[in-house]
Amino acid sequence: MLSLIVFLPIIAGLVILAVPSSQKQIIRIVSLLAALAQGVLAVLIWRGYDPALPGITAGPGGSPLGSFQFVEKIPWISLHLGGFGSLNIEYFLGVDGISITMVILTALISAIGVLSSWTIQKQVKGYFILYNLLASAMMGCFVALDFFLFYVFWEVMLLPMYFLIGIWGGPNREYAAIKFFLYTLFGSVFMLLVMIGLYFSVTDPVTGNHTFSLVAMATQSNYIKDAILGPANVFWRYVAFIVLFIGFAIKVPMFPFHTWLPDAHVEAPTPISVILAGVLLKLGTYGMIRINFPLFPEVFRAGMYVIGIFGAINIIYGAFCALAQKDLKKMVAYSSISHMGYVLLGLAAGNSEGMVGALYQMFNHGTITAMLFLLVGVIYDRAHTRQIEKFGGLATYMPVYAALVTVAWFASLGLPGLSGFISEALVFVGAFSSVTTRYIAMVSVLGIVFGAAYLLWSLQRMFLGQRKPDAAYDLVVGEDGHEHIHFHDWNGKLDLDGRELAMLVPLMLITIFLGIYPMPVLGMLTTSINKLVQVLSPVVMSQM
Amino acid sequence: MHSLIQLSIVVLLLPLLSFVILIFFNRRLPRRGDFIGVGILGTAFAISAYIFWSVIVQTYDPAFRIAWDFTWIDLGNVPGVGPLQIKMGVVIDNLTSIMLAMVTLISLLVHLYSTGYMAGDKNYGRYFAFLGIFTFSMLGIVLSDNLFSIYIFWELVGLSSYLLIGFFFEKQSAADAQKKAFLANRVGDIGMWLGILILYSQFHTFSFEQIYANLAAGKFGLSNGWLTAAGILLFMGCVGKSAQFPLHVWLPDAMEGPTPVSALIHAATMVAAGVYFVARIFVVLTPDALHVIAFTGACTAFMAATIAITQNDIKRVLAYSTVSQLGYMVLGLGVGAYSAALFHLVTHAFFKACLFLGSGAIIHAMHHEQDMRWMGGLRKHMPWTFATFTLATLALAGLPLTSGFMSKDAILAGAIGFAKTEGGGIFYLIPVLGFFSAMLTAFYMGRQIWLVFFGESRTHLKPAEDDHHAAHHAHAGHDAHTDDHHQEHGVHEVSWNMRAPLVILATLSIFFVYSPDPLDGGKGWFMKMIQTPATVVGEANHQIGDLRTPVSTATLAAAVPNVEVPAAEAGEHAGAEKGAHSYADMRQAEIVHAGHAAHFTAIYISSIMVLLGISLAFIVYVFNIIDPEKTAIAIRPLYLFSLNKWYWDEIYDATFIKGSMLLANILSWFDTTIVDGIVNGVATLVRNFAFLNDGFDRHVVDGLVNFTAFTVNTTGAVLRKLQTGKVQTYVVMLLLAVFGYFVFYLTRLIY
Amino acid sequence: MFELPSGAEIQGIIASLKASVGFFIPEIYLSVLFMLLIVIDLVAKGRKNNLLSITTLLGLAGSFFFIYQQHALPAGEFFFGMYVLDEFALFFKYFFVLSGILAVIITMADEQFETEVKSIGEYYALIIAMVIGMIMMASSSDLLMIFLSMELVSFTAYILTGYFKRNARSSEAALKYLVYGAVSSGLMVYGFSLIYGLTAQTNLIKISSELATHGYDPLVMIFSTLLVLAGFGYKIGAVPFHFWSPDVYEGAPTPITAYLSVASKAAGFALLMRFFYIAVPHGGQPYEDILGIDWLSLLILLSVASMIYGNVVALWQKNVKRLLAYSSIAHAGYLLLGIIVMNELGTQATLFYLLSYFLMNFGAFYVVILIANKTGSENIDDYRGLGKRMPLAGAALTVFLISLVGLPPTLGFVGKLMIFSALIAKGSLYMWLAFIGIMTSVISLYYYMLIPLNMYLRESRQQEEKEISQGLPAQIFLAVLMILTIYFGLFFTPLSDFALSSSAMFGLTLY
Amino acid sequence: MTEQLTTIGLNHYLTISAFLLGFGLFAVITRKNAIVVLMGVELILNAANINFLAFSKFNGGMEGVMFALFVIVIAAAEAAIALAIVINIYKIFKSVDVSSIDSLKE
Repeated sequence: MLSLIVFLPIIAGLVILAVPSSQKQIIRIVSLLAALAQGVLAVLIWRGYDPALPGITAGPGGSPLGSFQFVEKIPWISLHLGGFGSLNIEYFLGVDGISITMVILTALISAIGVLSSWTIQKQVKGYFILYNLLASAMMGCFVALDFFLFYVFWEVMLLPMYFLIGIWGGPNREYAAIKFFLYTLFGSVFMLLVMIGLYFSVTDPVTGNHTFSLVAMATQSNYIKDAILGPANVFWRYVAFIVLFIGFAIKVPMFPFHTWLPDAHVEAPTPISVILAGVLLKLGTYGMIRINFPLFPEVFRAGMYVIGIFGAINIIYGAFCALAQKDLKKMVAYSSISHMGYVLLGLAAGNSEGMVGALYQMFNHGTITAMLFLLVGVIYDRAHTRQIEKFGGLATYMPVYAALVTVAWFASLGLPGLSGFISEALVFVGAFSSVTTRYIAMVSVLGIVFGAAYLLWSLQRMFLGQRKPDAAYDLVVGEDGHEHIHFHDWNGKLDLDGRELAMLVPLMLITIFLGIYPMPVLGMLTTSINKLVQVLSPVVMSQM
Repeated sequence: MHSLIQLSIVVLLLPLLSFVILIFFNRRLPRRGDFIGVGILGTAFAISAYIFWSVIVQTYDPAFRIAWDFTWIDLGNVPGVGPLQIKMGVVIDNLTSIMLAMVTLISLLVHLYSTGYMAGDKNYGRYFAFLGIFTFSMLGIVLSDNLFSIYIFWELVGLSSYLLIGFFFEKQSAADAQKKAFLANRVGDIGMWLGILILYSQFHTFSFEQIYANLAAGKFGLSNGWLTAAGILLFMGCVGKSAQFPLHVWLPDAMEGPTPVSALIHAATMVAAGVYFVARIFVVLTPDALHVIAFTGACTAFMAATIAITQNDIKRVLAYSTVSQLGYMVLGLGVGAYSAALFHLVTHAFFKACLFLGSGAIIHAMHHEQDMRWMGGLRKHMPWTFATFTLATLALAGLPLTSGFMSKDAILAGAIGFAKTEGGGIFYLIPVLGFFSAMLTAFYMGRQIWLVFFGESRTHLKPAEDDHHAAHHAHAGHDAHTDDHHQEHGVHEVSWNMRAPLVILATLSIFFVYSPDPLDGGKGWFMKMIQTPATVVGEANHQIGDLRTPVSTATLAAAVPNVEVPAAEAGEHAGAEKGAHSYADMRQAEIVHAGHAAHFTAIYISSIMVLLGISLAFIVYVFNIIDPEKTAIAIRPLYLFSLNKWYWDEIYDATFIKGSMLLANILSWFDTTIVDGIVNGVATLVRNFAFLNDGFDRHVVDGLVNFTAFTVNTTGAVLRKLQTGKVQTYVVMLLLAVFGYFVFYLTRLIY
Repeated sequence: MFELPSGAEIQGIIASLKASVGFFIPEIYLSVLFMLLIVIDLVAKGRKNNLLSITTLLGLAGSFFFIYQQHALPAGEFFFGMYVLDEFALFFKYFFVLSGILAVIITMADEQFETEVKSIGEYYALIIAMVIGMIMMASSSDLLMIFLSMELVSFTAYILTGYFKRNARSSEAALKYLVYGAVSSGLMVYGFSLIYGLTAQTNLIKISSELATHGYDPLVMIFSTLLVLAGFGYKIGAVPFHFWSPDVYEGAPTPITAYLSVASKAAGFALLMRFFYIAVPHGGQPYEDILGIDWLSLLILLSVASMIYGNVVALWQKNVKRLLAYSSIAHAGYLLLGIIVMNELGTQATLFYLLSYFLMNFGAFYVVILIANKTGSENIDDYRGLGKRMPLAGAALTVFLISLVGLPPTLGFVGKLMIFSALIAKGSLYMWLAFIGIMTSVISLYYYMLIPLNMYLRESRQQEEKEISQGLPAQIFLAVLMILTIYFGLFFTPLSDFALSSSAMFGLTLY
Repeated sequence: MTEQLTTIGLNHYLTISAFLLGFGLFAVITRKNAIVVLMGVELILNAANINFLAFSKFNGGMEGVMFALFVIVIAAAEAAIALAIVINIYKIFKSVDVSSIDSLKE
């Protein structure tokens, strides 16, 4: 099941490989079908998921079964190392509360992305092959429970992304692409060292061999005491934690490492921005939850405070930067930096409320930001500019668009009744309840105001008031005597057309529904999160 | 589930229904579906009237309270806390049922009124949809039984106010105003949110009941300072919503919205929500917090009143008077005159709504002329409006026989009592400010009445092409109101559907609705049904130390010996006995007692003040004994100070707005320049190495975004110079390498 | 002063010679092949057909048979300790024959040969000769044998480098190669002479025992070792003995560049490992020898310098061949990491890395040749927009480059993985080396990606966008290489087991 | 005293060979003419030879002699190849100045 959902896009990619590149429509349809099938599978997995099982660590008897679900565990590579026994790598997939939501999100966003890729005209074949490769890799990262496998998927994501930004991107795409590639690679290569170190430090309780299994690694008792990353080796454990954390923080992106994001977003085509903001950023925080924290709980507890501070910096710093942007897409990019800050803050809280909030925020940010980028893409398609001051008074002429934008914007600023609010609220509840991050939370609350500030300000400048004299569109008086606007060289529907609605409305419904009744998602999370909090809590540590 | 609960939920959801219907289908419906809005609100009002009747009239019990809740979010078995749920629920007690009736009634009237006022607007249907969602969220606040849901609806109210203020979003001023309103509210909200968090972090629940119970049981883990902070922070929410100083600035600007909206949201209901909220959390407020609240209220009341006297825009005068009156209510809560404050809330809601709708009628009739200087003599043309407006004005000014008189005097009495109890001194400032504001109120209302209704029409005096007037063309353009000739002959009485609300509201601002005795609201049903709850923060109450023994209100009455206890109070006590779920503390007892004692003092002083105010207005505007222009010039600084609203807008703009924009620009500069790898610096640095300019590739620099780029490049550039292409140099290198290591090894061998 | 051997002794000598020949069959076979090619060239002079190349291929392929048979033979030394046969040597025999085959194949693909050279005859013969030489390098256990085999390789390499006689760059490369090679091998011989002087032995194993038992003057020892290292370092092209390689790699015919960068480098490593594992005296711990000469720091210096230098300087290259030359320097550094670890795992990692390097580097050069055939240029700027015009080649090249960077799911990644595993398993002391390796591989990403960047992200200057078609065999070969690179990247068990089984070295006592 | 003059010790050989090595390297580094450079290489090899012979004389055993023989052979072969290449160079560059042939660089 999980293998299928992971490799469907790649299969689609191979099919596309066979299609002559002139058959653009077929190519699109093939990948759309793949994405939809992925969605169906995601729904099946969701229905079949039993929220009672915690995940995170191994179940009874050290085996993943009974704790993880939809487990697929096949020996993949087993080779002899001279004098070091054997290197065992497993093809090990499985989901728990942490990954299931991300799986669903990924399936959803991938499908949306395919729809939004319809407008791509240049080298369609290559585009969709890379796109499907990317989709597979993302999905794989979320379901992989073997560190090696995870790492493979993780790295496989980079290259397609590089090309998708670099070939189909904006004017400054080369720079953005290579920057993205180098930045993320810089983060991930060190992960490789940590991975190896962990391998030599952990033994599988069942087989007794060294193992890459994240499940085994999440149980501190499986560590060899004086191995390089064993409990005795405090210094290297800290180093490893920091290295891993930076690796993931670059993906998040966390404050000092975030500068690749605005460039990448501004240059990337709309669907790629959607994928990037919707799924890729989550991989950073997911990695932290899945790998970084449970493997080094004591370091995590020592570092909660720092992580929280970085979260607060992200929130406020991102908000301020967004406030200053003139390019709408750049503003949205910074807004997602700000919003990922909430995730970091929630994680730093280290209690259930905070972590649930963080994960829920990951999900919501996925849907909401996807919406934002799609909406930005809509106006960019029409006006070929994203400069905020090039618009004004759009609400009069594009009411549906304006309405959707309003909903999305308010969702992004955390209005109650829309999903973003609940996650942010939970994050704050958690962060404030934990003594460690209480004061950080009190500072971060400012983010709420400034978040509202930049969103409302851009809303006002673009949609309210009158048309600006140097706007990117002309006013023409239609035959019915009313004023209409006309974009230069845009002959499509002025307001949203069917495809765009098909992309936006589902996201919007999800946002509203989850804002009113969050349990469908939260219900899957809570058991695992409570388990995770237990793993991270000192009580468990004292047992090892 | 109690039947009233079911009904209340229906009431809550009906307006939402109307919102959903209208937002999606208004263009398909006849008359853009306004009848749906009105009809649904009518139903809602009918139901809440029934609730009101069965709660207040049938079960005549001060302690009446029924609640129901359900699990909204289930966080499972949280380590360290145990099973943790976040619940949502509704509570119905006297206050709720009164508020329900009030909100739905005013909302209904505004709906009705709007069918006339907004007729022909191109977004007519959307307007009613927005009214619907506002009513929904307002009712949500009223019904909530826990802090979290209150916060949710709080924000939703903010949203709907945002939407309605910016209803004429083509107007730049409107767009600005709506943003300002939302942001100002958010500032208050984060305070409120932090307050909520403080309480939650201790008890892991949002429910009022459980929080109060835990507090009463002394389970609060943090210091009393935190508790006071929690109180003040929660109060910040009220500061935002109820436009208290220093966050009052948004309310006057909010008058950019349609006038009925101003009546509904910015006079009667939403701004009252703050006061309502403070009343809800009254029991967790420590004395220090209450002092802060009292002073805030006093300052607000006074400041707004001083501003109101010089405003020329008819709606702005009313706006500032609203701020001022809200100040009264907050003051009342602060001083512990709990019932009085809420009483004033209700009375004020009616007469202020009446005033706004009246002004709306005037503006409507004057073709969107809002400047009082160009009105005058309207009483002949608009008798109904004149009558109702005047009645409401008297209520606002607080003349006897009006509702306003009773409520305001109750508050002032409480203030005096409070000052006495707190041992005088600085605390007397509060009643003093209160009384002074009362005088100012009387003055500016008198001024308004006179300028608008009396004298001769001054429309012709209006300077041609006044920018103020031009600003309204945009709005006027959307009003397909039939007659379009701009002279006073066009002025005529408004149609029935706008007149009826005026009449109803005016009626509701007469004393007998509330109390048989025109001089004492305390005898009325309201004051009896709404009683001061006992605080639950005893151990945080420095005045009563660790007094934790339950004291029923009967002993409280016993502690009120000398002044004649009105007969009705016995019944009040009986009711209190029944609902003796709470225990009082001495401080409350003393304040209430002193309040009763000061009852008549308050009446005398305030009546004098009011008369002073009115007579002053007469002196100035009727008998022209004092010429306002001359006076204005004489005391120009003061005049300007008041005219420019104490320059708050300017101050905020200069400090917060400019400041944060500056910070934002600095940070984004920092982001693109410094954080982004000092890319520019590196680039220039590297370019300065002229000798390695050949094949310099900026991507290398920008690509490895940090100093590594720099070092990597330069080293690369330098190293590659070793590759001279001369084979003999290579050999030399080889020898040097060998020799170098040899020497290195030698040194190591020696030392 | 020398007494002549008695008859009995001569009998014994002859007997052992006869015995030894049995261990020597593949080399003999290849030598026969070598001569056969010359004869065929004489016979088939002037006729333009692939007769020679086909024979070479078949011949080389045939040699597998004989090499395979040697698995049956016991590991041991023969020809009076001149020469050994062990798994280690066999590994390299396969390796070199395979690389010979690949060299021939890509030579056939290179169209430059038609224009540059009249007769291709001795070219293949020389390739065979080089194969023989390298095989002997990998198997020799005596200083003399080492010297001879190295010179055999070097001479053939000089000639092949200068094979385009009328091409200035080729000739210049040959000259530089010659001078540099001659000097460093001369120094190496001098070092040999000193070692001989110290130990009176030329056999590695005897040397080791001699040094271990009698001790030595550390000064002379380090001096001679440095000189020897100069010779080896020149073969593996490690900093600071690398200077010849960029020029030679750029100037030489591309197939030879590929061949040198893979095969002769590998041969150098074979030699290095054999020499340092066997000849250098070991105390209890590796490299903790009797008088505390730390070879470790010496090799670490080499490898770190190579990794940093190679990658950093490569950032500036505009010529793809030259870029790959620098990258090969860097890879020498990574390979040295494996040797530094100095245990079975390290050896395994090194051998594995050699295999991966073999695949991806040949692949890269093959694509370079294909592109050069069409565009006639090796400058990165001329690669603009080729991705659209040569989709398969572009994709393949990207895969090979990614593998060279060391990103999954390619073979190069596994190679790096094993090297770093060896380092980390060795202990935290070696973590820093791993850090450096990682850092430099990040840097390497940049210049490797320059090529796909030009191929895909930039539009070609000339506007004709028609696809350039390579021949079908070329495409198939390319696809095979690419798929292998990815396949072994995902399922690398056979390769690594092969490497492990091959890490057994005769006379090696350290593990 | 006198014995030391008459008997030639190992050191003498080694000194000579060291000098030869030095000269050889000097020639390789400084001379412009390719032929002279190659002669320098020959000097280096011969320095090694002297070492081998001396060592084999003083250590006993024939390995040194063998080595020397092979080195001579190799040197001859090297010379042959070198000359071929140099001639080719001369044909192309019309000069055998080693230091001037540096078109491949950086």
